[in-house]
Amino acid sequence: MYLALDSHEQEIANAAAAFLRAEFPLARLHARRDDDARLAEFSTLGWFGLAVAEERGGSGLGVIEQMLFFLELGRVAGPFGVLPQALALQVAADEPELLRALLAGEENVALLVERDGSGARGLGGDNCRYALELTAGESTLFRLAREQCDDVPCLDRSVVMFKTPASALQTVARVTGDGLWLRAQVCVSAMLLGAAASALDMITGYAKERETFGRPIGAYQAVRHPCADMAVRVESARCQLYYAAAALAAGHDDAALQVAAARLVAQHAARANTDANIQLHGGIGVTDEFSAHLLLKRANLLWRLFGSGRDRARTLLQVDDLDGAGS
Amino acid sequence: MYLALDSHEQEIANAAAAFLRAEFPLARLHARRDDDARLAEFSTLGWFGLAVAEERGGSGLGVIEQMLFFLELGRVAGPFGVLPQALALQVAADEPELLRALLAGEENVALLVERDGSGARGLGGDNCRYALELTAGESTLFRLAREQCDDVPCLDRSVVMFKTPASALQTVARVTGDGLWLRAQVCVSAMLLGAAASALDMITGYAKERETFGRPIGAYQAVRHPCADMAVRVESARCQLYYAAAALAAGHDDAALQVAAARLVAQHAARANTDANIQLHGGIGVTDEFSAHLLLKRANLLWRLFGSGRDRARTLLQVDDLDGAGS
Amino acid sequence: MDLHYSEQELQFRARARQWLQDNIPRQPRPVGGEAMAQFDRDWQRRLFEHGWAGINWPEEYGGLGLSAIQQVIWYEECARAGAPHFINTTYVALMHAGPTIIACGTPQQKQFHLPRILSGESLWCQGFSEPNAGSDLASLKTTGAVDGDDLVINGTKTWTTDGQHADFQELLVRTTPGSERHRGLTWVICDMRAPGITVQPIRTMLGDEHVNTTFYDDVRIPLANVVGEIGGGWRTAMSTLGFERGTGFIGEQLALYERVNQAIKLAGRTRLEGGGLAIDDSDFAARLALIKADTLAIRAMTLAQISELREGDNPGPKGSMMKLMVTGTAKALSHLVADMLGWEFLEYNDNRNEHPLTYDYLWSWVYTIAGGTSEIQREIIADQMLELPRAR
Amino acid sequence: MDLHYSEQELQFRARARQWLQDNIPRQPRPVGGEAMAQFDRDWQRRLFEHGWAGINWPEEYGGLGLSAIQQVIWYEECARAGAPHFINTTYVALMHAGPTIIACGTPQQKQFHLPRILSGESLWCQGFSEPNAGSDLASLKTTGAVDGDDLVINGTKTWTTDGQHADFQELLVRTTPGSERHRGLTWVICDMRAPGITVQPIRTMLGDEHVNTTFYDDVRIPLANVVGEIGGGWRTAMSTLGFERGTGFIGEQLALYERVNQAIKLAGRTRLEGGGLAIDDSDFAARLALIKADTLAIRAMTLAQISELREGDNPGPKGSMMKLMVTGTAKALSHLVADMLGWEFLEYNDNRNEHPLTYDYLWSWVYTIAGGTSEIQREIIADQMLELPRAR
Repeated sequence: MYLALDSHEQEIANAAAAFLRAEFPLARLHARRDDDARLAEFSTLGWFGLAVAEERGGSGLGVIEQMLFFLELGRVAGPFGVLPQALALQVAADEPELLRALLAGEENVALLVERDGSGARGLGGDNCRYALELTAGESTLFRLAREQCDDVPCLDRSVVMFKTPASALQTVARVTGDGLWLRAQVCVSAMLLGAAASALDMITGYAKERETFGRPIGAYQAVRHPCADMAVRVESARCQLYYAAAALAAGHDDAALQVAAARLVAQHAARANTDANIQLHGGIGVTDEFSAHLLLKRANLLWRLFGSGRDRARTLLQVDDLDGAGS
Repeated sequence: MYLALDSHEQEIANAAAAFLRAEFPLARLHARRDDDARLAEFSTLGWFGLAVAEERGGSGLGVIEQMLFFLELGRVAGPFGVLPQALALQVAADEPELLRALLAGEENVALLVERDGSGARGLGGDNCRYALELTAGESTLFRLAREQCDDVPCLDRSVVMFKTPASALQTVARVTGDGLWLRAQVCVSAMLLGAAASALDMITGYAKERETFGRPIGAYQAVRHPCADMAVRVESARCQLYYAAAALAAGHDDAALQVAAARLVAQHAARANTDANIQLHGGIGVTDEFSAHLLLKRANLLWRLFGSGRDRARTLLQVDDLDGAGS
Repeated sequence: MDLHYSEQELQFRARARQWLQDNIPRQPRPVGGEAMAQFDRDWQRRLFEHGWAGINWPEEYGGLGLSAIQQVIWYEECARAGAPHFINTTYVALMHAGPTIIACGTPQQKQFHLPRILSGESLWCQGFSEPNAGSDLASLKTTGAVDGDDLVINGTKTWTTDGQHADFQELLVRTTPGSERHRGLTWVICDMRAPGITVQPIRTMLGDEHVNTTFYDDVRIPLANVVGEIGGGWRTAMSTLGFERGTGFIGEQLALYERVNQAIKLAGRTRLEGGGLAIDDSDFAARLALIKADTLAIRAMTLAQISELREGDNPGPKGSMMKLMVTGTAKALSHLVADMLGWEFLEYNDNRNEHPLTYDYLWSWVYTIAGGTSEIQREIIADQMLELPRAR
Repeated sequence: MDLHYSEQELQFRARARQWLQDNIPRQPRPVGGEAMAQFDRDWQRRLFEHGWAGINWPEEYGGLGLSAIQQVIWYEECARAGAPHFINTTYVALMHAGPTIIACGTPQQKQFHLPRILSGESLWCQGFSEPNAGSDLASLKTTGAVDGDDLVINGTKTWTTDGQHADFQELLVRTTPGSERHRGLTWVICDMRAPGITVQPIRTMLGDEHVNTTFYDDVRIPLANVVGEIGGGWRTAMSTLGFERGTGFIGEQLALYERVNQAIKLAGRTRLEGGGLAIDDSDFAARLALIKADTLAIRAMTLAQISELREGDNPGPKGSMMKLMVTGTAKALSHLVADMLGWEFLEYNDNRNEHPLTYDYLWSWVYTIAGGTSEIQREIIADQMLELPRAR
């Protein structure tokens, strides 16, 4: 029983952090919003294929490493397209040519976030010729006629949102079961936690420098105590996310429960921390040129993904054994 | 349009405050719990009959004056029996002998808080030979065979709780309509506000005196800011309660709406303030000899009275005109 | 207590209602730019021409000298009619600069500026906050040096709302070099077209550009533009505190009221993922009911303040309580709406007219920060109302 | 990361489970009085006689020297079996006084006290807090004057949990007259039966009398009872900080876990006024789900701390985070139960066994205050973890 990063895991996390902070720092979103065009950069370093088997061209790692990567991605509100691209690889596992193109970043994947008989709403740029839909029971990869879609404005301006008619979607591959769904929940939880942690870092840095009434604002309890609460949210969400990823990796019976808990606490942390980060900054917090709002807007998008709170509540409100899968 | 106390109303409030603080200070509950035996003292000064017509032996005043009185009663967690006694007068209006005995405090009234086919739960001491039940549609006064009842322990130790079999209750008088129900809501809201205001006074007094780490605790934002929030809750609940009582007195169409709002904000203030008062006091706040818990326990009892939040939500979630009854 | 309106008040309400019904603009207010400012000027001119300008100004200065309750009636009727909101580009002129000049201005200043404000000819902006003096005004650093008959201004002001549209600015500068805190400040009328002024828009996270940073590079202002005394700027700035007698948040209150009712209607037609209506969901219903109750309480607070405040009283802590209630309730409301709506809530193109609910959500942070953060409001209440010991 | 238990750990769990199943007392623990203390002594004696005492003590001092994870397994099995909770009258002796003597005691002190603690013969209480030094220990005023071979103690301690049952007390006094803050304090073993000691129970709002005020009137304590150095009491008191390696809240965590599951079952059978089950109500379900998720997160925090903390690390800020999470979640839970239940919740006769839910509700305030208020925990996190500038 060891719920901390081993040296290999720490290396992955460090590498992800180094790459993302250098190439996709949060502040990039003020100057340019070309994330969609830069997805291939993730391919070069093998980030898409972290959890794809080595014989299929991936790194042969698992959900723990994916979680660590998406946590770092979340910190910088990194390119959203990485998420559907990485998840689609699991659906396309038996389509060698498509798998290769996806791993290479030659083909890109949008994420469908709602769909009915008449069409769907998706997230992803012009370059997406595929679209992924995840549900608790099955995951489907579609061929997408992106040119038939209409873009709609999105609160998170680093993400392109579009509406597509049903006719623009053709099923390419499908897998059943909740495995990918749970993995996706872990990845989204990690991105939410990344946003929450980034918000904490932003305000604690500012609180040490900014002065008002002759003192750094970090010396006021009106700032110190909310910051402490933010830190508690980050720490509790981090530990639970680690546990959930490890439980999923180990195939524990209570993995779905642990993942639901991880999602809920990460979501709660992201909401509360991206909110408090703006408030505690005061005036500068609401300006466009400052980065606080970028985290809030990304978190807003993330917490709408993959199912409502009702499903999670149902999963969580089953009485479980005291020591979970631990006995 | 004048939403403040006129000189006459101020006099009533002052008189109630003077009487209650002298005769029934909150701290009395540490030494003795004989509130039930002292109800007649309210009769002598005419407090029961505030809203009873003068020709029937009352003061001929209305719900505004009752509200002011019960607000002061709430501050000291005054004798609970005053509430059913005062409300029962409205049900017994056409029973001259009973009315006289109630006004004189010769007969006392318990309050039934839940009832089904097999019996009821009531609040009131051994001396109660009557019991009052209020619902949104009708109010009933019963003759109570108190000797057939079994006392059960009550969290608020200044109140006697009992269970009675159905056979111990015999209907004496009944009135229909929601008039008394709304009046009762105003009185309970006033008592809740009194508890909230008393909690605020208690902690601000302590915060000026108690020192820690070399400063009065009232100099710390961790104390100052929650106190400010407590003050806002008291002020908003006070203003809304004034409005609701005045709207009920004036027979406005939106009186039920205003009363529901008054109850909700007063309840919210009582919960939050009696809670924060204990927390901000630190260790002394949880001791029996200190008075903070008395307010919490009384508030707990009060916020269970007269209907669930669901009913109030339904009343409040009707779209109303922008200027209410004001045009 | 008495909730009845007098005959005179009822007549006033009827007259206001009729006039508004006949005169409110049929076009929506543009969301920004010069067109927006022109819209506000036009509406103010119309009010002026029909005798409705300056409802809270004394009659001797061209106002209507209405009682506080008549003012409330006026704003209620404006809200009911859907008239342009009075918090617009004329706001600083009518609600702050004008009253300051009335309280402390010279006859010449009054004669020149007051009619232009009432008629909508002059728009004003505020020049108090600085990049390193937001909530802490007493630490401001922009200097004014006396040079002959002029003050020469150098420095930077920020959060200048609508500065790009304003003709004049109420400017607070430090005229005594080395002075500290509230001493040595001067309140002066700054012509926004004077050479040396640069107005730079600050884009907010809402995507709009209503606030600005204003830079002063050797800007010369005639000494005749000083309002009050040189070095007495703090007293001048405080002179308007007692001017509003509990009506300071009436516009906010009415707008919130309207938004709450809209949200209740929205909850009555929004289906949640499970298929049920949001209004039948106990979580949403409980949250919305408390918001509605708080909104009614805010209205009652306004009426109580009007009734209780005496002329010249400093509404300070009561105003702080109102601001906490209004902005806190508005935040709870817009976050509830965000929770209730699905992906359509995420559609936002920076245009408040097209995506009002998402705009209101983003605005909720501006609301709890601008004009004194919630943290500062709590300090004011702790100091002035609860009289707790000060740490500062 | 690896959630698997080793073969050795699994065997340990099986052995613990079997023993507990055969040995836990069949009677519930009395709620107070000497009967309660005797129950605790008996259980500790049983643990001792069967080789289960001192699971976190080094083997050389008679303990089991278990790894942190084995300790967690032991406590989990205790919880599963319904064994007496380890936070009882033996707690201070086993978890604080014993470890302090191990770290700083003389051979004689170790030889006398450690076996008596392990066997349940000696119960201990703490004597740190004072009426005017609750969270601010460094301002304590109780004095110890050296007089021959004795320290003569005068003053008052408060919040002495189970002081009426204790044989010994870990007592922190000021031995250097006029010394300030952390300097000049001494940590001494106080015999609770020494002449001059008066223990006065403090009744709490829960109706129990577990805490006390302790008065010292010329109480003589041999200098041989000083642990560590005279004037070095602060260092002695701090010496146990690194003793627990992330397991400090394991008892709380497991008890909370059990309570949450009980509340979920309760919600599954409690009908609300409208007739529906509480668990089907979206408001209660959402609140309960977050509480459950936080409870799982607290368990994960324990496991992560055990894995991450190195021997001798100060768990300070992590312990503060745990305390905020545990006490905050416990408060949310007991308030939810209070909201869910009707009038039966109001039945309370001061007996925690008979009215556990109402007791837990009242306890929630003790929980967020005792052992360092939530406000103090936030200060520790702000200082030690976030390294924010200090105001103090």
